[in-house]
Amino acid sequence: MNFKHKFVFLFPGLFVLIGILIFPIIFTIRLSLSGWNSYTPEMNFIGITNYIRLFTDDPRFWESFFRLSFLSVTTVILQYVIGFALAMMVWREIKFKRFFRVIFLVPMMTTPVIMTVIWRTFFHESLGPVNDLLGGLGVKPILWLSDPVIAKFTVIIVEVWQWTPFMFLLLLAGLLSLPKEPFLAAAIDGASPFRKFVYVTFPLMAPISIGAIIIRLIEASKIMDTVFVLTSGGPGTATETSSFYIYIKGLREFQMGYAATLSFTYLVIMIISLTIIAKVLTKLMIKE
Amino acid sequence: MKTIKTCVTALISALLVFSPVAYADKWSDQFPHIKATGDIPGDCSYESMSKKNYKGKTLKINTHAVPVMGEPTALHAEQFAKLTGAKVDVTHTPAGDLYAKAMVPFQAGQAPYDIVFGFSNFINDWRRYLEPVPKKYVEMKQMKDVTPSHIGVASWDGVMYQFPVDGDRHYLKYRKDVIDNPEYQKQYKEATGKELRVPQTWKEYGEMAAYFNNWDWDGDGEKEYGSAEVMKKDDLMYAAFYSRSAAYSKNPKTPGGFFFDLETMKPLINNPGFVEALTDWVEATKYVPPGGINFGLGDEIGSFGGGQTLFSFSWDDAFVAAMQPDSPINNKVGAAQLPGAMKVWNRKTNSWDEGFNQAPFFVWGWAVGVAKKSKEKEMAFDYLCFFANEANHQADIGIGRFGVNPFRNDDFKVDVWTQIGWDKDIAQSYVDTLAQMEQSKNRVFPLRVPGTFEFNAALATAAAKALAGQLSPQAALDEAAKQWEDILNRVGKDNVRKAYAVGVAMEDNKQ
Amino acid sequence: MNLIGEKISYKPDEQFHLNDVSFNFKKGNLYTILGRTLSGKTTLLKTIAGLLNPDQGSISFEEKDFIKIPVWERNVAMVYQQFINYPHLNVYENITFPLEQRKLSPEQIKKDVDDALKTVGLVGFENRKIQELSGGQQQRVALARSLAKKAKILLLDEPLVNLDYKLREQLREEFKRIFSEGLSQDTILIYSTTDPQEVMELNGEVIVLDEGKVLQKGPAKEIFENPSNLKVAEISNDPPMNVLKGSKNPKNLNFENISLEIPNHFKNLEDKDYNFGIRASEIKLDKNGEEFEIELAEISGSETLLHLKRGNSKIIALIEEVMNFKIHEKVKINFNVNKFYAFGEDEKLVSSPYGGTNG
Amino acid sequence: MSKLYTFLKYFFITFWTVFVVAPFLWAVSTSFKDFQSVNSKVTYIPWLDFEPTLEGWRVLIKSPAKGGVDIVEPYFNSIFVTCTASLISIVLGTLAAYALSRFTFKAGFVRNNDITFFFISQRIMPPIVLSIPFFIFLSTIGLLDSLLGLVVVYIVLLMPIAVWIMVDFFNRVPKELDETALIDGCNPYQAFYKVVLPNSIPGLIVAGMFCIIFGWIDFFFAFILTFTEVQLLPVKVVALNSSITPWWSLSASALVSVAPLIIVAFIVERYLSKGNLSGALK
Repeated sequence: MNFKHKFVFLFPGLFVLIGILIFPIIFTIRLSLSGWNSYTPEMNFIGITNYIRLFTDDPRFWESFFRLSFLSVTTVILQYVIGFALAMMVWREIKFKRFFRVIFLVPMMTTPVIMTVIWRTFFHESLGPVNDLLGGLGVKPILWLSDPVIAKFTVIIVEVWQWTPFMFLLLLAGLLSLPKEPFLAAAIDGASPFRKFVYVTFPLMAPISIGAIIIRLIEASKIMDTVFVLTSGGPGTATETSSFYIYIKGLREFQMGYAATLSFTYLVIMIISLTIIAKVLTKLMIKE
Repeated sequence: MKTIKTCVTALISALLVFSPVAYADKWSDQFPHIKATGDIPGDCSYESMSKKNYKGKTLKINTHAVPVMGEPTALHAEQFAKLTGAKVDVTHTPAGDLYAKAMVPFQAGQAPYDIVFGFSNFINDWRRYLEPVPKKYVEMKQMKDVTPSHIGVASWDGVMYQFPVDGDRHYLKYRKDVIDNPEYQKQYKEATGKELRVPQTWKEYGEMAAYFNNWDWDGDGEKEYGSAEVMKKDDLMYAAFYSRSAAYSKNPKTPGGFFFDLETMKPLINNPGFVEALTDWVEATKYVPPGGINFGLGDEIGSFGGGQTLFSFSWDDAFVAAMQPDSPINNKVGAAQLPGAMKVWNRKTNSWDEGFNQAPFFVWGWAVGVAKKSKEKEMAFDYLCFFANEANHQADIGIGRFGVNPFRNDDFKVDVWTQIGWDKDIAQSYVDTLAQMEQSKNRVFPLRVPGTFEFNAALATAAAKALAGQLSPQAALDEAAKQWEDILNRVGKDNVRKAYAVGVAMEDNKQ
Repeated sequence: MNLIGEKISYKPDEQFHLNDVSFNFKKGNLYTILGRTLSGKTTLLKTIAGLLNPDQGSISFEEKDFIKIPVWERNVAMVYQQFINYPHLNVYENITFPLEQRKLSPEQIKKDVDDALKTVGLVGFENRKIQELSGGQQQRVALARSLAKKAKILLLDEPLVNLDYKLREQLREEFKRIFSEGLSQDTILIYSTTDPQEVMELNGEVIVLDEGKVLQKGPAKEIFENPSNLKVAEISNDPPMNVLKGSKNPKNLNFENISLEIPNHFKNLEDKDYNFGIRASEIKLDKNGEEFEIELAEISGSETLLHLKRGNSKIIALIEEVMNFKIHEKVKINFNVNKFYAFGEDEKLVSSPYGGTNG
Repeated sequence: MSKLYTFLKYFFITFWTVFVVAPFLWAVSTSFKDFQSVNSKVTYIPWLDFEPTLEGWRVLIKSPAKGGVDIVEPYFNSIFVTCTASLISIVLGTLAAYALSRFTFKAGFVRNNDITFFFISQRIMPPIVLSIPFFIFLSTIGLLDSLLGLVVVYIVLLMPIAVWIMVDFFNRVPKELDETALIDGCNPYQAFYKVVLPNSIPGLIVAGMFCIIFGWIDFFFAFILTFTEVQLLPVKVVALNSSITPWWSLSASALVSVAPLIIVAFIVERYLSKGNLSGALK
């Protein structure tokens, strides 16, 4: 179908989005070429000085970027595995199916920044319940937030808690939409549950999985609220992610020009790498 | 909802204005907040304010989260609205974002707030957007009572930009019931061969904290720990570091800068004095409560105020929290100046000067200013003046969660504190501590230069790495110093020097 | 007053979906479009409906440029191979939908819908939901909707393909009845299918389409008897016509070391290499016949399909009884040589048992 | 084997349920505590472990002048902004998604997929990247510190979600359905609202729920772009994070802020169990 009416459908949304975004994007690019900071709040032009600084003299940004990659990839993989497992378990008949489904969905309905405040008290090393209960079992206090390595995993735990439901929802919806025939065929062939999963369920779920993983990667790469509240990027810089680093440079230290440079670079890297990841995943998971 | 509230407020204030009855202290009846003192006559007293009419006008204020500073702001706003008929909108913002919340609109040429609360070290970045305090207010009686160091903190090159409503400094808090306990004194002497006393140096502080760490020394069935400190990066932790560094690095023999050498503008933060302090601090991670390495100010206050640790040093809050009537350690705490050191680095001779050295740190505190672009400046200053009037101030300083701390000579009187239920000797130690700090000639003032945030953040990041064991103290501070140089180059050495000179002059007692 | 298409081409990507298609459809007639899957049948129907605009060529109807008229004003009706109905409406509402769209009077609508329901045999199903119907019933609803509209052009795109065998047979019979009694003389009916048998039974004018090109046009009988080339011969037969590469010499026909007598209608053929064609049904088991090896034996209904091989040639034979064969078993068969077709090396028809030749 | 599997299955489900619920239970417990019960030692059960107080909950409706936070107005603001922005995003996003699913767009190297990616890619930007430009933008058009301004910004946040879900949904609605409508005399707009929309209700509901979720949980934009006139719930709650953090009222307000979205969880689950969601997500 091809009518001129197609533009009437597309353009309102497209132009509203572009209309709202065009200024911010141009502004960001322009800002990235300026030395705007708290003491010289001017849109002066300093060329690519900021970019040179970023690429030659800012290991902290790149460290934060790799940390972000580690955190987001790890959390998304965990969310995928757990989400898939949960979805498989409440896919078919099981007692209290609806109850469990609702329970599993609840965390994604909560505001991360608020829930993380709760998590912070939860993992509080001396006043939180986790260490207290573990202490009851004779486990020494674990430094959930203050050990550089463990803190990363605490962030992961909170992220997994918050967003596994999202993965669970997408995958369960996918499972429920699968055609029944392949499963009947597998049942007739007497395939074991494991083989059924490997040869029927998983391949059928591949396209849905890729969509879910990409969307989650997009969202996970923004990981910010959790770090913001839970650890402030600490201890040291152990949990500092790109967006948090941009936040520090921009709104804490007020190096607006440089923050814009970081933002723009980050955006370009993210778009490129997500496109590549999408392509690679498609190749890996969908066998023709 | 909002309109109803406004109507009611307007109605009440109308009733007030036209009320023919006048009795002895009508104000404390209507405003129970000041019932201890009643209205105290002055330029901004309840009486004076009730004569103003700001009906139909709106005052917008951004302040800190409730309760610290946020609650008094809102409380006085409500009172102010009642008295003058104005409408006062108050928003509350977490501490870390107060700067950005005001700075973003400032830089965009906006003034969504007439009054912005922040910290005194924002002054250099904020001052070009703030209205200097008018002469009328500077010369008021209530302002004359403010101590010179707090006038200095609120001013820039002799011009007052911030209206003093709070005074801040770091000092030592300790558990009196432990330090003064003869049993423990004996026990400690046997174990270490040293006296158990209010620690005079950071080394003593560390030894005692380590000894009283990780066992139940107050018999409540829970373990207690040595010290609660602000170690969480970016949560004001750099201030804690400067407090620990002052004794080792602020040498009265070498004026001309604590953070930088004013002549060369070379960062001093990686000299042996600072390294020694950071080494102590890394050692301190062994005697803080579990998770103490990630404590923010709130955790510190909660931890010490809740009776979990022996020591703590930072703002007044933890002390006042501990002294609240419902606190388990009410009247069991003592205050003292920050510990000193038995040696201090001399950067002229490039060697340690032996001998006792002590240097109080006049850390930044709450500060508040009126936006230049505000359309209601007169009302805004009247509000601030009312906020800090004698009656309000006296009532506020006694309420721990308010975070309003002494900054007037009148506050350094013992009976102000005994009135609200403090033991006399504790009140005495508190008042003495504050007064000694005011009198000290070897003080350190916070860094107030262009790029303050960047400098402090770079230092905090480096220090946090050292605390987390990612870097050695020397390497961490070298990294910070290198970043300071970069920032200096970006901001311009001369810009920083000019601004820093203002603070150094205060430190060197030239003002 | 006809529906005339001229040189229609449609090429949305690398490949032609329609390639230089021309037609002239007259009112009151039934046209069938025969072609394999993806041969362009649906594209052609959608182009006529107005859902696709051709890149080249023109369509006119009642002397008007049809391409300029948007689909919703063309007054066509279409039934898809998927059972497309409006899931949010019940059966009755589904059928009234196009009529209400045309703002007919309620009485008229009621009458038309009742007629249509009667025609397709769904009286009593008015208030059913679409999801509650079987596939065949859903397709009847779709057909009823198309009929009730009384559209001037009625397009049916493989309407039976998604039904099971029995239903297909049954509906096909009904279609014949519906088309003869339910349609006015004003209507052009265009029916696309992959099934040669359907084409024969509907017995209309046929267009054979392959890769977007028209291969042959003509009455069904003509297409069946005289396929203009090998492709048509394959498409218009199920199973496809067998092709045997061979040659004619003055004495006999030769292929795969088999020699057959020359049938009468080949007498005048030049002696050279040919592609011989023979329908599966014209091959019989015969103990005195030629030996072939069985590759596969399929039983369908009361018939058996034998896939046979000899040398480089593979053929299919249709045996009209159910028999069990072993794979790789050798069988002997006999060709009904009087039903042989001869196609040239250019694949064009040279001689047919029904007397037709190409050019 | 299967017994072990069943055991593991129920073990895992139980474990996860406990994990999901634990912070809420902790928050409920904490919301009844006071400074002492929080700071002296770890306590769990009211009356048994500590003396419960309703202070944390009372704070929510008290005025700040009395140490409260008064979340009533922010609560309604949040509901208004979230719902309005979701509605607009759904309307615009659904139209655009329909166009992208049904029609072919070509402009230079740009194809339908690229346009879809453009929509979805808006989600890649961390809020921090956009917050300052949005501030300048809204102040230029005079919408700073207004509900409308937030709605404008939230559209950018939510429309990609609507487009993403609805494109997938429409791709699963056979396009022959709208073609039939066109053939039956509907123009494209009529075909859309008379036929496509009534059959897209599950997709619309799911997209709507997602928009509401992602609108409701935003903190950053609400934080940067509002001052005194308008405050949203998350900002108000986080503003409790003072240097003396009142864990109790924080917990109470967190629970209150989570509550309305539990309804969303039920709606999503309902459509999920009906199997209707299948079309909505790929």
